Amino acid sequence: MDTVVLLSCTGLGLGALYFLVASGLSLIFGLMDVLNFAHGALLSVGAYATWWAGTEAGLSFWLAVPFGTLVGTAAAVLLELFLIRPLYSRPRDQILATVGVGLAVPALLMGVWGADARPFPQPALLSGTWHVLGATVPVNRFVLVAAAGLLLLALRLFLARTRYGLIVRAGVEDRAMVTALGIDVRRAFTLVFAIGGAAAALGGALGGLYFGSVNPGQGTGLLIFAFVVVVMGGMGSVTGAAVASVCVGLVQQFANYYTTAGLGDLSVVVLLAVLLLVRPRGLTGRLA
Amino acid sequence: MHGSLRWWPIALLILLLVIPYSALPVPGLLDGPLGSPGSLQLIALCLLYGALATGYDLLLGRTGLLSFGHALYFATGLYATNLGMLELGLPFAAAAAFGVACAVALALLLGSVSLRVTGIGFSMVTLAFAQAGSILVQRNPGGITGGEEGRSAPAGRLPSALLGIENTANLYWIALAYLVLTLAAVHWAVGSPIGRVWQGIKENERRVEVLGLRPYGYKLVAFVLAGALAAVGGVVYLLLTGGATPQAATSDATLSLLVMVVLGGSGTRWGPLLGGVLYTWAGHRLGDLANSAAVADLPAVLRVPLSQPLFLLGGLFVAVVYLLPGGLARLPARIRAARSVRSARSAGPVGATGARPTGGSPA
Amino acid sequence: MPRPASPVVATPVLRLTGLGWSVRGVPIVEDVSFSVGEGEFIAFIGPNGAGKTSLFNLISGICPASAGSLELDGADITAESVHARARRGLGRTFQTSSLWPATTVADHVRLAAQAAAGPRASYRIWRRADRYADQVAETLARTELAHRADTPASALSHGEKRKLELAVLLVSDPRLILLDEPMAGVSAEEVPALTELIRSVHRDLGRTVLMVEHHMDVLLGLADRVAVMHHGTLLALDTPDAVMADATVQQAYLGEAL
Amino acid sequence: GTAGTNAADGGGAKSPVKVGLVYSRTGPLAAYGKQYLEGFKAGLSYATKGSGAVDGHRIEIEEQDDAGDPAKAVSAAKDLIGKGHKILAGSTASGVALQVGPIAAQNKVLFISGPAAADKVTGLNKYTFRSGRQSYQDIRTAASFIGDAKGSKVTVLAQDNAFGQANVAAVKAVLGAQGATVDAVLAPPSATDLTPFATQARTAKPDLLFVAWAGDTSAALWTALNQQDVFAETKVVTGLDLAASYPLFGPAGEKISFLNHYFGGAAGTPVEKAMDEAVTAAGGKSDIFTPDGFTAAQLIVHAVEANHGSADDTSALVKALEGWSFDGVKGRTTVRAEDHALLQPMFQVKLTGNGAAARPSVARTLTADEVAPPVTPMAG
Amino acid sequence: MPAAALLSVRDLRVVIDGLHILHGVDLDVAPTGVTALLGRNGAGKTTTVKAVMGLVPRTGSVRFAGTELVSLPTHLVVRQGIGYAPEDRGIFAGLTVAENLRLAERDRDAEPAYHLVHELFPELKQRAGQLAGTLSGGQQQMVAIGRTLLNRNRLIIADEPTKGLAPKIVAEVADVLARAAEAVPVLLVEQNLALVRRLAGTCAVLADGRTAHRGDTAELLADEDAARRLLGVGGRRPGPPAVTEEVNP
Ligand SMILES: Nc1ncnc2c1ncn2[C@@H]1O[C@H](COP(=O)(O)OP(=O)(O)OP(=O)(O)O)[C@@H](O)[C@H]1O
Ligand SMILES: Nc1ncnc2c1ncn2[C@@H]1O[C@H](COP(=O)(O)OP(=O)(O)OP(=O)(O)O)[C@@H](O)[C@H]1O
Ligand SMILES: [Mg+2]
Ligand SMILES: [Mg+2]
Repeated sequence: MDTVVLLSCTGLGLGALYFLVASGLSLIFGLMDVLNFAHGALLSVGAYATWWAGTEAGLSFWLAVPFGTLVGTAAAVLLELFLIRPLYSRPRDQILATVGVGLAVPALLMGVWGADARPFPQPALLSGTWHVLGATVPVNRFVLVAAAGLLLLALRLFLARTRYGLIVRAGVEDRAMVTALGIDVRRAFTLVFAIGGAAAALGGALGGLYFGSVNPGQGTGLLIFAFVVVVMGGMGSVTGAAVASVCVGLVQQFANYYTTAGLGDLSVVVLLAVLLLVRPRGLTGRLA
Repeated sequence: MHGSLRWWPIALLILLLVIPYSALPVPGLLDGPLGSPGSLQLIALCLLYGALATGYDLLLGRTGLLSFGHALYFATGLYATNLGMLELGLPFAAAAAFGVACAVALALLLGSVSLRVTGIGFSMVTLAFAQAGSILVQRNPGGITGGEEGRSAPAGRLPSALLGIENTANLYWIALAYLVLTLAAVHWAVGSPIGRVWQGIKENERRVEVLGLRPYGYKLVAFVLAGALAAVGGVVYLLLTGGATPQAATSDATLSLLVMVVLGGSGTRWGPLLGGVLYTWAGHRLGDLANSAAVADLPAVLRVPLSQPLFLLGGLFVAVVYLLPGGLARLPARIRAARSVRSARSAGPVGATGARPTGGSPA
Repeated sequence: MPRPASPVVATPVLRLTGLGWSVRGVPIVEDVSFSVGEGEFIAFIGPNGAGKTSLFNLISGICPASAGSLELDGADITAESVHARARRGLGRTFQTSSLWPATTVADHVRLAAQAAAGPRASYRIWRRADRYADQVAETLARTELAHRADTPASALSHGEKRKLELAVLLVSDPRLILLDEPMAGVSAEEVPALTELIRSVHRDLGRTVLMVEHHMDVLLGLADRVAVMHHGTLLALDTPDAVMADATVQQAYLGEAL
Repeated sequence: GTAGTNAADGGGAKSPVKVGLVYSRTGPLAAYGKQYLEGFKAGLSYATKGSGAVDGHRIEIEEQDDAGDPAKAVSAAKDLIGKGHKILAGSTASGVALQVGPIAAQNKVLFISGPAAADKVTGLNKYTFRSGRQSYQDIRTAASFIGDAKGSKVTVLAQDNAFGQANVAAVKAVLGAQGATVDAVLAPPSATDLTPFATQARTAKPDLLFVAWAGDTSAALWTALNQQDVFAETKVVTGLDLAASYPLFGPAGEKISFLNHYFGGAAGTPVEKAMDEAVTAAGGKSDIFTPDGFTAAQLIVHAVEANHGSADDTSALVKALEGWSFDGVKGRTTVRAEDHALLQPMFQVKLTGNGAAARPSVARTLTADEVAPPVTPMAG
Repeated sequence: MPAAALLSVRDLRVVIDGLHILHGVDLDVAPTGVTALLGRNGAGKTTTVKAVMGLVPRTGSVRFAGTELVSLPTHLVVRQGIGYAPEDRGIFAGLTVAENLRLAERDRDAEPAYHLVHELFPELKQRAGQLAGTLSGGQQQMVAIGRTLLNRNRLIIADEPTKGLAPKIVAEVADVLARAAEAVPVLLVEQNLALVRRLAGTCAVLADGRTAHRGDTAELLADEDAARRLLGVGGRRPGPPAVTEEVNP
């Protein structure tokens, strides 16, 4: 019993981490049609900035996380301004440029801070455990779940309450026509990219909490699961990504534990393949 | 001018044929003289990847299929051949045939499943299958793949003409033969009736259906053919590196193929080859640049990034995408176009004020 | 040339029985039944959104029928795929021209000829693709596109694209031809030539043609019968004169002349 | 003695000995590669008494980066061999060592593997030696933590990959043979949430929990083990890696019993002192794999010395090394003739202090014989 | 007449990918009523309109109510008060009808004129939730015109608004334009000469990227020779290539 509780709680925590990583990716992909391979790099930037602020610069953890998120957002804005924006008429090249950034940024981090994992600052408040129905669950899993929930809420509000979602979706179809309606579409795109980057950086910062350390390849390592989640959720539906994250987290956690060879990631991969073959448009059935 | 252009592939082939007999030093490009084992090994790897990229472009540039799992078939050829020798005790030739057959069977199976979805769904299903393969190899089932350490090829089962430094030239010939085989296969297929259907599928799949052709079958042929070519590449790779290591199966390997194709120019005749050669060469030589004394003397802001080969590679790639749309292969055409515009401009009237459009191309 | 007032449908090429299509419960095409005789020319008119294009999509298999059935030459094709129907000799054009932008005019026709030779012919990877030269030349000459043979489709003018669509259609020599607004966007000066081309396909080659068109003067000169669609149903199917005289048609479709 | 003075006289004239180093200068193991190189340079200077030459033959080093990729390593090795190098050394990663070894054998050149720990490198072939320890020596050091294994219960917590599987097998072989019951908790290498595996390890209630863990999730693992209170009832043993990793153990660090290949200052030998001075002078710091580079240089210089400054006859080089026993950084070190295992002392270590303040200290030094791996038959 | 022009275009030139498409277009739009822009297929009408909107790179002078537009980006051109219904309708296929309209709301201070749009095109109200891409061609055209009527514009530019419409709808659109033109001047690009005759007071005719004629519409259409020469009605001649066609079925 307590094993099941533990697996459920930690599975949810893992799902929350996946959602933190995937939400920005999903937003950018769903609205802007850019499959952002540099998303892992943004995660790493957020994680390293938080780590740097929390250790080298001596800020408290509660200041370091906003700082890291801010740096990640700035990186995303720069990425959009200097790489994505000039390539809007060449969507495939956009993807490829992000592949290049995804290669270069981790290498740069490795060059500056070395390849080895660095211990991540852990505030005392979050390093304990809670006892839930006989299971000892680390507190930070609950923090992740709460952060993911808040992020989901915030993104949904942004999409529903502002015109930006609409503008960007229209802009992907036909940028010129959006400007011909008197809208400065570039600003909207930059904003969406910045929000995606902020989500990624927050994911990176909280991922550091989860792993207890940061290393240059961490973001890229999570990226593949983020892709899986985005596709399963239905290509850019943020809510779909949330549902898929929880599914993937739970399935992976249970399969890792109960199958002898630890088939967690294999089962996720099989899940994806089967889902796409049965429902080619993903869980929520948005455009494929 | 065009007459001479038509002959350059043959000239290139002749050049490639004389390389092992040449002791020409090419400082900067290569570490040793042309015919030295180290250079031959590097050139052979370049040719191998040029051929692999050419085969991959059969999917990407010719049929419009963005597969993220091509490395799976390369790795299958590599591992199955090696295991054929190690576990089944087959002689090399039989093991190679076994390896390619395994990859073809796998491509047939997985291709027929993944081609049931289109667009980004197809990309993701292929990625998923390749990821499963990669995990399996790393997991070392039954101890046969050797996990992350891989397994080296059994020297006893390889023909002695392929062993030892003094025989590097023979490996080079094999890589060259593989390249010629791939180029011939791809160009022949593209020029055949099925190649025309592929082009139709790439540009407008529904339109092909309306003509009475079912795209699925033709795409499957492309998928299996590309898979088979990749598998042969895996066999050549086994000979060149003397072992099978899991790096070959990762999604990064497919991503590199993608980068190569784009670098050179997807859908063009020579672009993928060019891209593969350049990427591989840069991957090996940028390390030397990164470690060179010139870099070591730079201030830290420059030295730290420049001493990371992957940073240089990533940066280079971004630059190419940014500055050379359509890849290197389209560069001459672009230069020509730019020149004609300039001459047209200088002849025609010049407007006083210019304004850039805010949107991309008008819809 | 005198036309029969009410053509006898001796051997129906196409027979629709109660055909319908709805999207999420909303009917788009409803209970359409009629037969098309060999060599007949039927023009479809109707207000925008009446379901003309949707009906063509149903016939060519691009949309699956949600009710009723469809026979081509007596065989039930309701459940068949787009390519299977095409192989039975059903060819169509699209309302917005649908071509391969980077492919040359000659290659368009060549691929269509290759496809017409059956799906096997296209699998022959060991052959060269530059066959069917006679067919290609003949078709390009007929559609007056010979001088554009090596031009990629994206560089054609609108009228030429329309012609190329017809060329692709003609080379495979379909039994039944569906044309969706072939004159849309074609300038006044090119209309007569295109009309003539369609007429020759119908009259000289004896092909069965269904055509959607808003240019009344064009279709009145071509059609044996005119079908009027409205709100997804078939309002009338009769001789041109009778349809034009119909008060409902006047009111629902033509409106008062400018 | 006299050989050294001769070298100084005619140094320039005699043909140099070319040594190729293929190691990770970049890539995931770059930190190990750096230590190795620093150690190698120190060792070369130590063994040649600062002359950099043997019998007047300069030892020329050419470095090549493999970035941890075996394919790159093979290309680099072939390049070096093609340029006439008769001696190769390096291999930071096991995958590299296992691929370069056969190349060396095919071309009959001497290959001295570096930090790569895989047991398979021992006895790989006649031309392959190693300058570091191997996993089996780690395991025997771990085994030394339970005095009498008979009847005790041992659990191995490892990742389900080649490294983890090899450790499980080795523990079974060593402690199982001594009468302990050995079982394993294997986690998928890609698993990021390790809490359930920590509980599994706790509920197994072993007398000794041996943790064989490599890679980026180690911080998560130690946090999980600490949070699930595994240390209260069980003795936990694991390997102590490079200095940069000490903080990753977090608060658990002081509760763990470490087996250790080497840390800066562990051995207290005169050779270590020489190494440390040279490395510090060059701006480095001795760490876990510095001795591997140092030892490699010692082995090379000895083999070349035995052949009077020539590296042309590889068989003679091999013969010179087989069975050679010498004073190494860690103490008395022997190249076992049968399979080229490098017999060397190992350490039991404690960490004191937390996070960045964690410092290791030697609890016990195990002699080379106490931790010697079993003899493997030479493969080829 | 030209002195009081609302929009006056002088020596407008456009080069795309090295191709000279416009070689000097002059055009005046009267401050009231409908001004027609005529010409054969490929004459450059659409390009002229796009150049005015800033959708293609251009040189020359475009003055709108005293403001020079040629260096402004498109969204600022539009914010001068120009409503634009493009030739291929510019519908966002993946958005619903309501979202298409909502996107066009521009004025912060004034209520968008939904009542007007819904009165003219009741269909759009019924189909508010439908994806615009699944609308029939004519319905899409209604959305495109509806968008220009939503805001208080000072000029409406409509590029072939009746293309692909049923005759009855054509007549209705003509009414809409006539009514709109009572309040807002309209620049109309059109092939349908009957419509032009009914609506447009003045017109400009383009040929091969240049202005070939400017003047009174009725006069031009009455002069059969000029009409044939300038508009090609009756004559036969292969048209120049048009590259902007979409290719999806
Ligand atoms: N996939 C779909 N989902 C929902 N409604 C659809 C879909 N496809 C078509 N419709 C609706 O069906 C009706 C018929 O459309 P269709 O394109 O067949 O009209 P049409 O008669 O060809 O009109 P036009 O002459 O304007 O081209 C329209 O109201 C359209 O909005
Ligand atoms: N983006 C482009 N690239 C190349 N050529 C273009 C481009 N846009 C337009 N043209 C060419 O410029 C010429 C003028 O085109 P435009 O669309 O302005 O004509 P139009 O008068 O609107 O014709 P239509 O009546 O067919 O709509 C045509 O020959 C067309 O092929
Ligand atoms: Mg229609
Ligand atoms: Mg136009």
